[in-house]
Amino acid sequence: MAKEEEIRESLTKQFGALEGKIRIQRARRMWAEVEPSDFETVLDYLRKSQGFVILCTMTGLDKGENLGIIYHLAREDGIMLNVEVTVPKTNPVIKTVTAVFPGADHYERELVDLLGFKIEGLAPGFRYPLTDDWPEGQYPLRKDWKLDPSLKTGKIEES
Amino acid sequence: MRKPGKMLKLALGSAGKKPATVPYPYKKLAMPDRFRGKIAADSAKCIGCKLCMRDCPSAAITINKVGEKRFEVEIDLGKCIYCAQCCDSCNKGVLSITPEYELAQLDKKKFKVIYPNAGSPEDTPKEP
Amino acid sequence: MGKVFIPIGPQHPALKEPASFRILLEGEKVIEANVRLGYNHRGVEKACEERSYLQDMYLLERVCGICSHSHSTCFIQAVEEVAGLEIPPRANYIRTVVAELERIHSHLLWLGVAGHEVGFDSLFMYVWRDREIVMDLLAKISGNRVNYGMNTIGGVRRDISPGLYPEILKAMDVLEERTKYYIQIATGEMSFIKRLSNVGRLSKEDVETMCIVGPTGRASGVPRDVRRDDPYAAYGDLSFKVITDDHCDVYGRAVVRVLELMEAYSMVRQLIKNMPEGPIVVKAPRKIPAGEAVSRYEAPRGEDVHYVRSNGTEKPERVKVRAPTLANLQAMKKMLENYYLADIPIVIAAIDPCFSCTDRTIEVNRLEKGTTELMSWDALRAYSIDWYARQGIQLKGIRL
Amino acid sequence: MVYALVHILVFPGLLFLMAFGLFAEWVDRKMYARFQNRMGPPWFQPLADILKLFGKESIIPEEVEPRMFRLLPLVALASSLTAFIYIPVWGTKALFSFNGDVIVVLYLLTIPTLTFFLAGWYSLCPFSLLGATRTLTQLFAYEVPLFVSILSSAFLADTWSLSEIAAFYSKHPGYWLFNLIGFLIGVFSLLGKLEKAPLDIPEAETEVVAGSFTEYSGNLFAFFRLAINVEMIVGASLLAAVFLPFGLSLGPVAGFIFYLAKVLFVVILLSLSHAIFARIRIDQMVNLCWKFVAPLGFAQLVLNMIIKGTLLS
Repeated sequence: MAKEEEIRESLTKQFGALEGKIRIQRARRMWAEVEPSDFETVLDYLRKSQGFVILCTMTGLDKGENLGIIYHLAREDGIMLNVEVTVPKTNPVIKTVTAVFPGADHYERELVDLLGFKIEGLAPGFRYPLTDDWPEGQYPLRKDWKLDPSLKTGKIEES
Repeated sequence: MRKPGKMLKLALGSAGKKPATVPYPYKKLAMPDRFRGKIAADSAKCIGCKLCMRDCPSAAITINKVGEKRFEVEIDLGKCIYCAQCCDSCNKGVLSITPEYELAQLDKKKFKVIYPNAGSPEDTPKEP
Repeated sequence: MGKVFIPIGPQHPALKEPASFRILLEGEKVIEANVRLGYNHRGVEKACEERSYLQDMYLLERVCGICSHSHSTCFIQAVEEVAGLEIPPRANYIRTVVAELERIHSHLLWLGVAGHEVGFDSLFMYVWRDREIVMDLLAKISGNRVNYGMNTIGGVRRDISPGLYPEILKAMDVLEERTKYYIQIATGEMSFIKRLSNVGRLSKEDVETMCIVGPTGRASGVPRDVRRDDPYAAYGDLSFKVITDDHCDVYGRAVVRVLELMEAYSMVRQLIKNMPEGPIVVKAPRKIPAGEAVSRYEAPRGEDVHYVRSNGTEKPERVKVRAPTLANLQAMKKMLENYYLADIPIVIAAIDPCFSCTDRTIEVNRLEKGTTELMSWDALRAYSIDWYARQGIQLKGIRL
Repeated sequence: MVYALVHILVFPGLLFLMAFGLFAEWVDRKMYARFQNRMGPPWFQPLADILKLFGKESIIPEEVEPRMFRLLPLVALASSLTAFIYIPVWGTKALFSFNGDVIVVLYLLTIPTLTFFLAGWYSLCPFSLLGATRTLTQLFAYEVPLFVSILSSAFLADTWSLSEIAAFYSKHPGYWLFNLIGFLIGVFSLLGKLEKAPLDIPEAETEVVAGSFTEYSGNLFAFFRLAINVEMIVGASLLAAVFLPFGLSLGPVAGFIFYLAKVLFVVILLSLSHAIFARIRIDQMVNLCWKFVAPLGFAQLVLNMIIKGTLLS
């Protein structure tokens, strides 16, 4: 666990606000909670100085009042740092990371479609994964989302 | 070595050999022992705990109460995904897997199979 | 011929599953390529939140047919980590045996499909004929040819009886010999190589910045392999090479895959030789304690990531699935542009795409019995004409 | 007059050609399957396919010129049928023959390819357009080697008539062996003409769906299928007449059996090359034709000039 401890130490040294917010779950699994204002600099630091060059994926969470994003970052040696950022549901705006990780494009679009995030700086393009005529304001992965009867298009035969 | 026509020998050789394919509806291959086909049920053994219903990933199985401590198993073969989790969940050995796999039907109603519990050992599934 | 816009997909013979590639052509050359995904969105992630962990496992197993064991194992590993379950070593070994057999059948499948995409159907037929050996083996071990249903929370459902060991080893020998022959074909048949080399190039830098995974990345000389970097199941006990290649093109991807086959045979042999004795399953609680975990898994197509968050009930709070194809598709634009139209099928096939894995989540509540009217044929036709018109293609109508 | 009509309509004309075409398609498919260790279709499969197509509705896109769209399949079938009457079947003598019929047959065989191009062009579908352009590009690539190789054989025989070529080679047995390079070029070009793998670039399924035929269905597509089948027979017969002229003087029955064997041999060669090669790309195909196949054809011509100068003078 020496490497994980080292990463924690250098992170807290660099960003004082992260004190006590980094958790080591087991070998090669670390979790961190970062404020939306810092997350860009933290991700940049992690990528450039700590070798977290792989963005495995991004998970969107519905946490009731807030929405969360987990950036699953990994290093070549298998250590994984999951950076969680929380934004209020009323104004779920977050900056894009596509400048740093070009591969994040589809992951961010997925967050926009399914959880209603507003990603600042995301290049225009096709939406993913919902259909082009999906109505505004319907975010299926939110916990309070109910299927609008008008959206049902397929007929399921009574058996 | 790179050259065109590397497969010539194999292709010509195969022409005289027995085909690897089987004319399916006329000749059928044997299923392996553990094959998970149609689920069979012995409703007489059922105690109505409904563990199978709870674990079924596709809600294909229903336990109907037909009398005092008598239950019958109803399986919708159209919904069943043949994972056989119900057979693992059942503590009483009611459900078992059979190697039957040709289950396609033209009529959706025929997918519903009820294993009646009349109390006699000669139970056969009736098809509505 | 001026610039022509052609739609490859959502339905096209080159695609085995729906996805839409909008290609702008000048003559035979691809000027611009855009990818639209989402045709297979089935609401899996949402559905997972409404089902118990055990039901989720079977649901996620059906995210993809070919890498079914990958998804279920990846999910179950995350659940077991949250629940704090220690898996018996034999169960881990059995999982790994099935995982490697699955890799063998997936890579053989890919080799055949690659042959088919460039019109080399004999390779397809022969490879798929020999793939039956490993499919039969999987059927003997698990019961079925795909969707093995081997996993359960806390271990595996079925044991591999020692009586089956000689048969597995013999099958590995036969497959190894056949694979050697296919390596000769794949690296020796001129007309085949001509179609593969210098097509769909992806530089090492692109792979690194776009986080490309699996054989696609390894074919560009990036030695990333979760089995070695972040060992799970029994991979920590195995010795194997991470195959890389520096061709950076479709040919390199083919080479990486056939050489990985050889590694997989040796891995299965090691696993069978060192298979520990003991139980295959530990008892798991129905309610999983609150917590979260991420699990990584090297599926045949690349790294599979599952995230599970539990809230202490029978049902998970959130399940996230990242299939390898989603990561790899982002490089598709780069791989298609400035190549020929004829290269599109093989370049798309070269990442071994699995669109149903990629698009997981439209909520049609299948358990609820909704009755809305079906679209009439005319309405459907009008809709499609309108849809194509919005995409910039004038169909104007087809007389029937 | 009646005799000629029977020849044209029944044997060795229309009916025989169609039946033999379907049979040859079966041989092709069966052998292809056997080369791949499969079982292959039963003997009536091609006939069943054609009958099924005739039973189906023909869909004509609204935007296309319907008369042209309907006419093209018939032109394709008619031109390949016409070409056959100049080819000797059971002996050295063809049904009709004149000095120069080699050229006529070659041009008649080009017409189906042109109709494929026009069919694609008139379909107004992006895939058909691409298929049509590929058809024409490919035509320009393989046509020159084919002409040169066939003409070099005719040059050796010093005649432009197919019947006289056959007569020359039966008078000089063994001379056909000099033309083996030409024969291989002929098989290669026939692959391109029939759009069969590895030269099925214009209708490569995974790339351009069905190329020129994407919009065709029902009986119109069936006519195209028949035209290709007949073209396969005519092309193979042409190669047999020009490059494999042996066993012609054994009388009509033996000659006919020899003829069937020769055509089927060419058909099996076609399916073998289908089995062992991958489809090449259009740019590779053009390169291959102009860099290797055409020079080989000219080499054959030079070889025949030398032979003519030394052995026949």
